[in-house]
Amino acid sequence: MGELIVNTSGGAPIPLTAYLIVSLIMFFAGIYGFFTRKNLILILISIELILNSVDINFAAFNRYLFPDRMEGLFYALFVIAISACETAVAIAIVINVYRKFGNTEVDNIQQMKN
Amino acid sequence: MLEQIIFSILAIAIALFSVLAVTSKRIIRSAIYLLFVLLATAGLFLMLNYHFLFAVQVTVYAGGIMVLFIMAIFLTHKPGKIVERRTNLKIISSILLSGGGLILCGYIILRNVTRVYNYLKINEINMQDIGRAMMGTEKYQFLLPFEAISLLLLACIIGAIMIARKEKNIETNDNKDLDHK
Amino acid sequence: MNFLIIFILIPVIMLLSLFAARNRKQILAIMVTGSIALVAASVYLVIRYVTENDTTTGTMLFTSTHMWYKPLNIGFSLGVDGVSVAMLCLSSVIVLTGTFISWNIQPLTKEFFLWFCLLSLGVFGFFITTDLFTLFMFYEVALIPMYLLIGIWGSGKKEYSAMKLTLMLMGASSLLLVGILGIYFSAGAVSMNILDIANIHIPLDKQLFFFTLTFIGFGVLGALFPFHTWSPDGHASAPTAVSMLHAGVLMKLGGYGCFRVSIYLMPEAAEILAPLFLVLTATGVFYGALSAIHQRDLKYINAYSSVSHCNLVLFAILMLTRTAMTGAVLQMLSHGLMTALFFALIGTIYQRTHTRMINEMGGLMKVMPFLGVAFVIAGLASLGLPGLSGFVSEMTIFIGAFENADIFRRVLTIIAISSIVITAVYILRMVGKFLYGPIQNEQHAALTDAVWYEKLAVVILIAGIAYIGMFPLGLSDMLNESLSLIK
Amino acid sequence: MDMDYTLLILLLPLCSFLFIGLSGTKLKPAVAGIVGTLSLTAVTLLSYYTAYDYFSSQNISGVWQTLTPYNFTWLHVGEKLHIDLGILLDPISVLMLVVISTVSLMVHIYSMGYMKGEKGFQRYYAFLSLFTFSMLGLVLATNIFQMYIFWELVGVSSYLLIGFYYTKPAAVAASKKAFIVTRFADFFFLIGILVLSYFTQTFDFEALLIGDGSILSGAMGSTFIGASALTWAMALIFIGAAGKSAMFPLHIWLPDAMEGPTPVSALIHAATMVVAGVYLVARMFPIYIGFTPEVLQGIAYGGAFTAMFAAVIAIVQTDIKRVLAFSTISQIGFMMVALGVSTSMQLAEHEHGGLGYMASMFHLFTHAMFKSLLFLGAGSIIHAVHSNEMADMGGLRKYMPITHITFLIACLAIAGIPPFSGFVSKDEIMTAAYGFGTGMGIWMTITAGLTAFYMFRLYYRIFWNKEYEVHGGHLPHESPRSMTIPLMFLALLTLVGGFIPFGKFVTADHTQYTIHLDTTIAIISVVVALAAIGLATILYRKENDQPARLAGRMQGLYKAAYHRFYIDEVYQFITKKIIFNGISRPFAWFDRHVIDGAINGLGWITTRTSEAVKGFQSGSVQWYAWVFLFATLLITFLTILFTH
Repeated sequence: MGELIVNTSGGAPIPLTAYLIVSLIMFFAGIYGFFTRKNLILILISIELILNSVDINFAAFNRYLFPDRMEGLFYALFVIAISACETAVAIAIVINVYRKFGNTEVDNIQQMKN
Repeated sequence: MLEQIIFSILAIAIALFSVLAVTSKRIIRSAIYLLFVLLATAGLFLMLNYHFLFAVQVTVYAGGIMVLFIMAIFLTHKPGKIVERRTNLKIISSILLSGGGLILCGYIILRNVTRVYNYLKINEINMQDIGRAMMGTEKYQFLLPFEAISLLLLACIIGAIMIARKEKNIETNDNKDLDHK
Repeated sequence: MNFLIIFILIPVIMLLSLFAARNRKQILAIMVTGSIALVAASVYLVIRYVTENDTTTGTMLFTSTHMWYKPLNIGFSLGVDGVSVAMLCLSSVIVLTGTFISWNIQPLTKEFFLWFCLLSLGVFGFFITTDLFTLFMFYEVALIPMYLLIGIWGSGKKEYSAMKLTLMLMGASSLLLVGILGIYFSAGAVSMNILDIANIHIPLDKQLFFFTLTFIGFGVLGALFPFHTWSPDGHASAPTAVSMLHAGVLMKLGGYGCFRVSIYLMPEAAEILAPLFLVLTATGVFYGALSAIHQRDLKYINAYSSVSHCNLVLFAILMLTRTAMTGAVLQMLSHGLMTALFFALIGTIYQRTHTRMINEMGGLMKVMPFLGVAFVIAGLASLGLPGLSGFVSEMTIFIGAFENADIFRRVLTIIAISSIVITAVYILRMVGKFLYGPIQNEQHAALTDAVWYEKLAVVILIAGIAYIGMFPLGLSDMLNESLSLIK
Repeated sequence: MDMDYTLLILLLPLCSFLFIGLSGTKLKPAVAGIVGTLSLTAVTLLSYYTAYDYFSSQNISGVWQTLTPYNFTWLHVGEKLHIDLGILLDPISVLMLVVISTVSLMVHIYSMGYMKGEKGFQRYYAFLSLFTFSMLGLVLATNIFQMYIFWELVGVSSYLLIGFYYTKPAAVAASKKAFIVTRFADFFFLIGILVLSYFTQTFDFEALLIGDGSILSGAMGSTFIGASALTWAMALIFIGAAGKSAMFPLHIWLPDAMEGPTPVSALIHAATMVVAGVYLVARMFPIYIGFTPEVLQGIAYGGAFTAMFAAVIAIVQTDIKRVLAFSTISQIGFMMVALGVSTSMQLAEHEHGGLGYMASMFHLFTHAMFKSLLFLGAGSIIHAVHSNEMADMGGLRKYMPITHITFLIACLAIAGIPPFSGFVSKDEIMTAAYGFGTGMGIWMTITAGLTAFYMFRLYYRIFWNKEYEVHGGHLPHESPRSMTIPLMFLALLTLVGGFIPFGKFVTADHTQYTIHLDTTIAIISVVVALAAIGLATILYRKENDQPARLAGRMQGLYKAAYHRFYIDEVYQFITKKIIFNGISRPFAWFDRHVIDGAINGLGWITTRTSEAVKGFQSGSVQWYAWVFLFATLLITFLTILFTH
């Protein structure tokens, strides 16, 4: 686990573990949604949950482990940006699928033809 | 003490709404629950003293992306429609798997993470620092990823437009195909 | 340049010129010339072998090695002893007669002969090489064309049979590959050449394992009971020439391989595991013969008969005495000629009657005396009439098997001997049903006897059978000397 | 010492076989016949000359020498063992030479007339030559394996000749049966040879038979299930002999073999091939008598039973060839008995020691002559009336005088009436049998009486009894010259054969000894024979209902004997029901369904598995993700599990 960093602050009000647990719950909720949902939009929502939980981790790790740097912050930023892109494209696709099949079920597009 | 209370509220909100977001039967509710989760996350960022991140989260996520979602839902769904569900087998297996994952990862976290953090009370990171870090080309500066992201963003915008654009001819053909079926 | 390479060169040249051939005449000319050249080459080989062979040591002659894959020490090693010389002669004779028998093959004549040539290339390569991997490679070369030859030019449920045959033999060759690599590595990985490995003592525990693998691997091709089921279906569906080559030569690859690889390289394991496989092979001898009694299709009868005879080959090899092994090789030759003759005759008769069911035919002796007489001769050879090859080989095997003094082997030998009675039963039943008696089908009365090319093929084969049967001394001694390597 | 011309005796028939066989139908039928007959004539003359040469020159101080003019190695099998082909001359092989060539020549000549116009005439002569060659090779064998080789060849030529009328299903079935039954016996013969040769490391007769028997000590020493290996070997070899010689219960092929042309029956199934078994036992006699007398005793009992058994069946058969066939079986039984009863006597004493052996060989000789005469006579009759059934005959003496007279001579000979040859040889057998034990003697006397009875029943039913009724539009007439000359020649031999001083030539220990008749036994035999003939005369000379009444009174026995005691049915049951349906069919089924089914099942499982696995690659990303996560978690879990 690398070198052991001593907790010098004399006790943070909220432990890092708490953040991680929160993000973990969010992450697996997203995973669950990704597995069980049939609707493309709902799958997207699940993915957003997953991404968001990662953001929390980035920020929390940055804050707790390397407070004098900003990588976590920036990666969280980038993730947000990328998720925005992804959502835009995905929703475009969803709308297209909707036009083709009349609904947004993921089962329709199992086969990448027609 | 106050911080802990706020954190607890936020944490409970996140946990609750994420689960609701993925289990709700109505799609619009899922979206709204997602919005709550995103906002709560923003709250967490605030607690971590990342104000800029908080702002981005609220504007881009809760503002931009959610609007996109809601628009898409309105475009493709009748309001109040109940979404179809997977078969029980799939749901159960997914519950087991994600539950198992949760337990496993939780175990790892609880076992390993407690001893290694270091929390420093620092002031709010001011915008100049962020701007410099983002626009600089030196060590710990992020111009290149920033530019890459912006290019990506551009590509996505164009792509989204291309995909969502209506192509008259093809569409009619496809509709015919559908009719046949 | 090793002179043995000619056995690979001729088929290759035949292949190339077949590509260029325009019409049937040219194709046949190429095939006949090529196969006569092969026969000539094997005759020349016999002469050179006999003159140069040192009868006391019985070592391999004309050896040479040309490394072609250094990391695994795979070499193109050549070399022959009496056994391979005999097998080469057999193969060339069968290729020649097979060509005559498939004189009128339709459709896709050119393609048929192309694959046929490739098949014989594999067979010849197999017999002249002494490198484990090259041996295996040629074995595969011989197997693959089989699928197409049966699948395209076969009859009956040919796709099923071709698939079954290929899959079973492929499965066997996977065992074989493991076995070969195992031998190579457990021998210390210095050379893939059999002659070199033979000087190295392989640890016994490894011998036991790899003996089983290679013996079963080759045994499947040699119709080892209970892995023989590809044989009846495969033979029944295959076109005549392919049946001939397959039963006549390809199945001998199994016996030859068992003896050249399994027994030669791992004699101790052979000693230990022989009882197990002896039980299987003795069962196979008895069982194949009994199953043949009940068949109605001529090809099935002969296929089961082949199972019985080929198991006898393996049985004799496992007896691990020189006499029995000589008998095994004689049996390979004898069975090769005999079964090729059978299939040739069945094929020519089938071409005329369009049925192979013995109960739908009868009295054909009157209609086609030449084929009938030839069939009776083949039958008599099969049931071991003195003066024909079957007797010589069977007797050598039985006497050789009896050299082992233990009751277990004796009892198995007696079981194997009992097959001569059963063989008589099914051969005579078959001959009696479809050649003798009154003519069953009126349409058959108008059929014609064999034409010249069929007659030629049949006569060549009968001559071979009679030669071995009447003057076995030279051949048997040649084989016996070569087998001094083994024991 | 030379006598190397004997090689020609083997080569001539072989060449004529190859010549006639290979030229096939290109040869004119008559030419084929003449070629065959000429070569056989040469062989016969050579055989006679050999006999003359041998018996005039090869006697050194009263002991007949054993010669091997030729012997070359045919095949090496093992370190010491080798199979030779060669020629061995000693009294019995020379005797057999004469018998075979004489009968064969007669049959060749006879067939010129009998088979005239038959389709496949050339083939017939080719087969005859092949048979003669094989038979001669058998008797001249220098070693037991050569004997086995020619033994098999004889079997095949017999198969080919029985099945000569191959379009007749009955003939095909009979030939098949003959071959398979004898093959079955040969199986034991072969095992016997293997056992014997394993211990002695030689096949050679000279090495085996001449000497003090030290070579057999290995076989004597090792035992298997209570008997020595030698006993086993000799018993197994005898089974082979019993198969060829149609001993009970392996006799079933012989009556059926009568489906072949009649001259063939005369040659193979009366005079030569069927006595091969007797010859074999005689050949191995020194071992039998010296080391395994128990087997020889068994042979005696087997022979005695067969003799009586076949005689009883012969009484009620109505097919004349079958009567003769059973008569043959019975007579071979006599020969076997004669060999078998030698056990009770010391070999050293000439008075008895060689008696059984000599009697057997003598009877073999005389029987060959009169039995082939009977068969050829029967052939002549069948030729005339076109039927084998007694019911279609009767009163033929007027139409066929030569056949009648010769047939009568043969009947008298087989019945044992002096001075015909059969009387002398049979009397020697009787003497030997009484020497063995009174029970055996009486048993054989009764059998001899039965023989006289059924032969005269046959004789009267053919030539006397009722008047001939014309069936086919023409009256029967005497056969052509080519057929009657052999009859007369054989009749002559039958008349004088008994006067040959046989003991001078053929004895067990190759020394000479003089035959003398035991008057008491001779008188008993003749009286019994005459009584039996008298009974037959009463019953069958004129057509009457007495035989039928007699049959009615002993209905059970009559029916059983008529159906040959149902032995064929038993075999039929064993082969058809048990072996064919009970064993072979399940085997075939097992192969198709279990073994092949296992292979196909393997294929089916593979297909099924791939069907099932195919679902994994559904194209559903969610499913892929599920598997991905599952695997990741699993690996993580395992890592944790094993690192802590």
